[in-house]
Amino acid sequence: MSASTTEAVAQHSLQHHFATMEQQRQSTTLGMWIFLVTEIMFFGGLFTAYLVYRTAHPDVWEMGSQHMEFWLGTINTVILLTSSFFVALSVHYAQRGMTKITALLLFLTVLCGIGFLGIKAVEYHNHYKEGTVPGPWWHYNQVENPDGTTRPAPHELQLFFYLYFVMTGLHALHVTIGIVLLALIGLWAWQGKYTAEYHNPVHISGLYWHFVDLVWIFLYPLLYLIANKHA
Amino acid sequence: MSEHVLPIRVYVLTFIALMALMVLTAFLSTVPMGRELNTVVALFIAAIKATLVLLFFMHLKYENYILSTVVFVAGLFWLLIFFGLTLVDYSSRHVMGVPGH
Amino acid sequence: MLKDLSLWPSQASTLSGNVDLLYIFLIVVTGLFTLLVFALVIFFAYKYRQTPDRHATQIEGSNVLEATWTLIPFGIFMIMFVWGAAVYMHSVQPPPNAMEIYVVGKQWMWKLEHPEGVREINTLHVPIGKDVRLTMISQDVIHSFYVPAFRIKQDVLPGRYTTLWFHATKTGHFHLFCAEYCGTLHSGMIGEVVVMEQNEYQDWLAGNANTGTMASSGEKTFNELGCASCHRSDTQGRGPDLAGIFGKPVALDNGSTVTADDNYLRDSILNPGSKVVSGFKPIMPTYNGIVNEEQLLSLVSYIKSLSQPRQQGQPAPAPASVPVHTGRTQAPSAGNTKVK
Amino acid sequence: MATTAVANPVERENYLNTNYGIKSWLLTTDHKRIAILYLISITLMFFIGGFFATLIRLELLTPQGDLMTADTYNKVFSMHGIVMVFFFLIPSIPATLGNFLIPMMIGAKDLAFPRINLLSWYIYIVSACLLIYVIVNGGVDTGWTFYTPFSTTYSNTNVFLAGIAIFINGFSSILTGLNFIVTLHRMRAPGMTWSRLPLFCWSHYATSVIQVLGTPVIAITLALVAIERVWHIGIFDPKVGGDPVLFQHMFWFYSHPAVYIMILPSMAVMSEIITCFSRKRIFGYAFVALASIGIAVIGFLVWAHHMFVAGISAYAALVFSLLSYFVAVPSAIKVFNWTATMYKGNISLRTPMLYALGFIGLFTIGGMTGLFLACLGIDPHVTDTYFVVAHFHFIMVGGAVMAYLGGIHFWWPKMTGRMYSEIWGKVAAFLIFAGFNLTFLPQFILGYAGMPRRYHAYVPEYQVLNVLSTAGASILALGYLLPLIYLLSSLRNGAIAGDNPWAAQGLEWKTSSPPPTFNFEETPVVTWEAYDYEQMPKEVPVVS
Repeated sequence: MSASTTEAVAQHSLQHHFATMEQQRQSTTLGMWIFLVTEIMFFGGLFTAYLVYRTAHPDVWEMGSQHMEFWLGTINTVILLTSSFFVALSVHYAQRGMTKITALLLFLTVLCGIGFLGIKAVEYHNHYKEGTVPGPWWHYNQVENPDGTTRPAPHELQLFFYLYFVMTGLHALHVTIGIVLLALIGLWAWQGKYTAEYHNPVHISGLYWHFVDLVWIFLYPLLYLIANKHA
Repeated sequence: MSEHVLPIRVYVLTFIALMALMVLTAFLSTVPMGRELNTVVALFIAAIKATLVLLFFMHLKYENYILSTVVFVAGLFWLLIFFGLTLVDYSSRHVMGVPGH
Repeated sequence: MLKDLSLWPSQASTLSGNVDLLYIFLIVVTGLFTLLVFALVIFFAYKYRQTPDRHATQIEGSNVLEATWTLIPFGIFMIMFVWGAAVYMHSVQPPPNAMEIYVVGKQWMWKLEHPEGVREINTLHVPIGKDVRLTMISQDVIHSFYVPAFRIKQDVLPGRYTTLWFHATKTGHFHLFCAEYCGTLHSGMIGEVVVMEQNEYQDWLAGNANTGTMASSGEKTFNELGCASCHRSDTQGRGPDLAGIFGKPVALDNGSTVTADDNYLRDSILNPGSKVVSGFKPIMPTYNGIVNEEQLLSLVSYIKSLSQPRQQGQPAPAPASVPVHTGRTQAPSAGNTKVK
Repeated sequence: MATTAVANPVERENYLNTNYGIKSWLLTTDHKRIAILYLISITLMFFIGGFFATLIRLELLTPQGDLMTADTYNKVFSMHGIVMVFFFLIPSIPATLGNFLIPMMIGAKDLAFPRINLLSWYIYIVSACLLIYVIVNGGVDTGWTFYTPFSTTYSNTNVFLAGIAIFINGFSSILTGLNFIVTLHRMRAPGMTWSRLPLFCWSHYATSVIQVLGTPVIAITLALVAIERVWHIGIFDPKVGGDPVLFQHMFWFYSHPAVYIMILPSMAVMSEIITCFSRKRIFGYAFVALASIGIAVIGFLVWAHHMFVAGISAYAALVFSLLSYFVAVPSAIKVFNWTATMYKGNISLRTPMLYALGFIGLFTIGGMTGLFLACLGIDPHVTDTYFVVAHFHFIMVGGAVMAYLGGIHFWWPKMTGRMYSEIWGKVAAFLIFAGFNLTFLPQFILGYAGMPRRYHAYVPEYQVLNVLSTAGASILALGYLLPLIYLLSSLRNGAIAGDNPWAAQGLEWKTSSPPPTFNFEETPVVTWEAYDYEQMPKEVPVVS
């Protein structure tokens, strides 16, 4: 940390109670990681519920998963992984001080996020038409047997869909927050607020977006891939 | 600065690996291996993908202090406590202390 | 007011003595520790009170002492744990052949039913010197069945049977409380357990004319709902034959096996699409909303009776008077009900 | 005593007089001012909660339940619990004393994220206002535990809004914890190594870990309850195969560790007070520090001991009972170390020390009775009775509130620059100790005799003990009102305290009282161990 000149350049970005830029950078990064841990526990409550009911009713979970649209889920996975790639690149260019490229990559990420939400909305609409939205909108009461007869749907199917909507809904909320956040950071990057010395906001918002991606990496197999397609 | 600037190549390779793993997991979900194995395989691949994102996209491998890793691992550890001890109850309900036995 | 003062609950079950002994052990041990801490604090505060001519002696610590007051309490804790666990394991395992009583909790009353068919509200008559097992369920929120004199308590859940058992050792009237907060009249959801001599109990049972045993009213419901048209003993049945299945393992169509206990039978009636018996088509309709908890209990009781050799309730279903009780106040044997 | 306040000689610039006006407070990012804001709002919530407690004790004076209706009573005890747990106890010591002191104890200018610190106070205020709105609009009658399906389906009160209020409040707690962790890692002054850190900071670190890891779970759990109320279906609903006991798992996963959010900061205060008034270094520094961390970790493994009769499996009950005994060990270690710290000290029984000794006694009783509840043989009989009520009040009031008051008295001269009346301080400490014991000791007997908790009316044989309890509560109430009066009056009439009225050793005493905005004229360099009382005056001076 001998570069006292670069620190002088970035002096206006150093908050009064920190001694050095490095201390500030490490503090905000650590703060973000701790925040992500709270997010793990936040989703953790839902994953616990998923685990409990899935172990109790594996058949019902398979049945529910068959209502997921495999291709839409897969496309959304591609979109989110790609967006994470863009964000990683944007941080890279921010580190090198090429903030215009940073901004462009962040805007691309925002587009990905919007696309993701759009596809999610299509899926929700399909579930609505199908009657598999729990609550007053639920009218999926008969399941067809392989031989064409029907039987009453096991009522735990509503648990599956309830968890599906709460988990993906909470995730979509995080995506929305991420979109707003990255749009703002992108705008500020475009305006040249960040430099090679001071770009930590890009870095920590990036961490947030990656976390949103991480959650989806687990939601995708847990919701879309457990259908027994070979029975 | 003490920040580590990774070459773009690292990100590209990570991205390719992620895509490949995604195709793999989507494909494997159609291969009959039995309910348990299918789930375990899918979660295993998800864990690899997550690790790649954490190490390379989120720079955990390159942070110059290990604190972030400790923090994140602590989060996972607590999540496992939550899962594990809850399941202690649910998985044993039919072993002991159920009505009539 | 003073003559009613209650400092210790009466001991009226085989469990009471065990719990009290353990309780006294804990009081003595923790009391000694507490006294030790109090005595030391007071002694030090006096002995080392501030005086102008003394310096405090700086002491860094002592690993020996730390180890001592880590290991000794830990050892004592383990004694408490093991003893407590022993008392507990005994208290959660009902002896086989206990007489069975069915409990339905609802806001804000206890409905109790004897296998002989006698029903009571908020009062439970039981014989002294017999093992009694309660199979309990709630119609609405969580309640808790608590008899302090027996030292027993168990939450009564909606959607799942829980059990409790006791062996009364003293005749008399004992409090029955709801111990899990359940809404407005939670504190009014109280009653009493009346422990009687065994012959008095038999007289009491006989003196309360009733509509037949629980199993027989279960059989009635069974026939009225047309269950028998599928669940038949001949091979034509579209559903599994229920004779002898209670307590036995049942193979399901997904390859797993469950034990046909109270909870499984109840689930199968309300949620038939969930656990389908292997070899049968999943065609059974749901009876969710059609039968209430008391009917479910009598159905379970009936199916149970099919597994008990030579002791089925007989009489052909009396088609005229159908005892479908939907209301709360259908309390037979008025003499026993006591609403506070 | 200080009859003539020294006519303020030209006051040094400090955090209180650096600027004036409402705006300078509401937009401040100074951790000390935010601590004062928290202190005021928390005190208000304490007296709201205390008002409900008074109503409960008055109602229970007679067995018939004749003071208010059953519905009103149910709302009253629910609001008492919710206000006291979420809006007083959990933020109490960390948000006031912790906020004020941690940066000063480690030689920092402020917390790592001053604006987030202010944000957390605003979040607290928003949630508190929402809760007060709920109270005014008829309250909520689920108890602070929100057990389903009563809360989701059967209650006719404002469960949704109350749940949202606690949900929001959780973020205030999370942000405080996050801020403390980062501050303790990144903001320590040169030379302030982890092994020189005051135990106050160690305990707060452990507290913050719980806040960060536990609070999100209660947030999502209450959010699920709120959604279930709107949607009329949810994962805890037995009608669709949901398990109400799962709610209890998720609730207690946070709410048991939350007890340690309340008690660990109290232990933090204890270590500071006892060393200062014994003029001694702490006995077994490393063990006390590690015991804090041990409590934070093991505290997460024991939650289902609240559920032994709730319908969990017998096997799970065994596991959780065993683990519950583990968590008692570090607490015992702490008590023994504090006691040993007094050995061969030079002890002065000033007001903060009286509270500290009261804490040791009451916390010991509270902890010991916890062993009864961890014991599988006894818990089924006493759970959900007044035994439990007495036990957790010994921990939360006898422990946490005693320590809170002790801490306020100890650092009052630092925060305000003034001394309070020592005589009134001692009177209040005795009243609180006596009143507390008279209130809650009879409840142990009541509980074992079988009186269930949350009863609006009860059977007559429990009356005598209830009357005793109410008598104690009135003494306790008086005891709590006194400090409010003499502390406030000290602001005007109290003697000028000076920088270090107790000749205490921590870094916070090495700056002026009240401290300047950035705490220290220049960043201190630490070269000494914590509680190095060898170098300090051998007795506590008397300021008047």
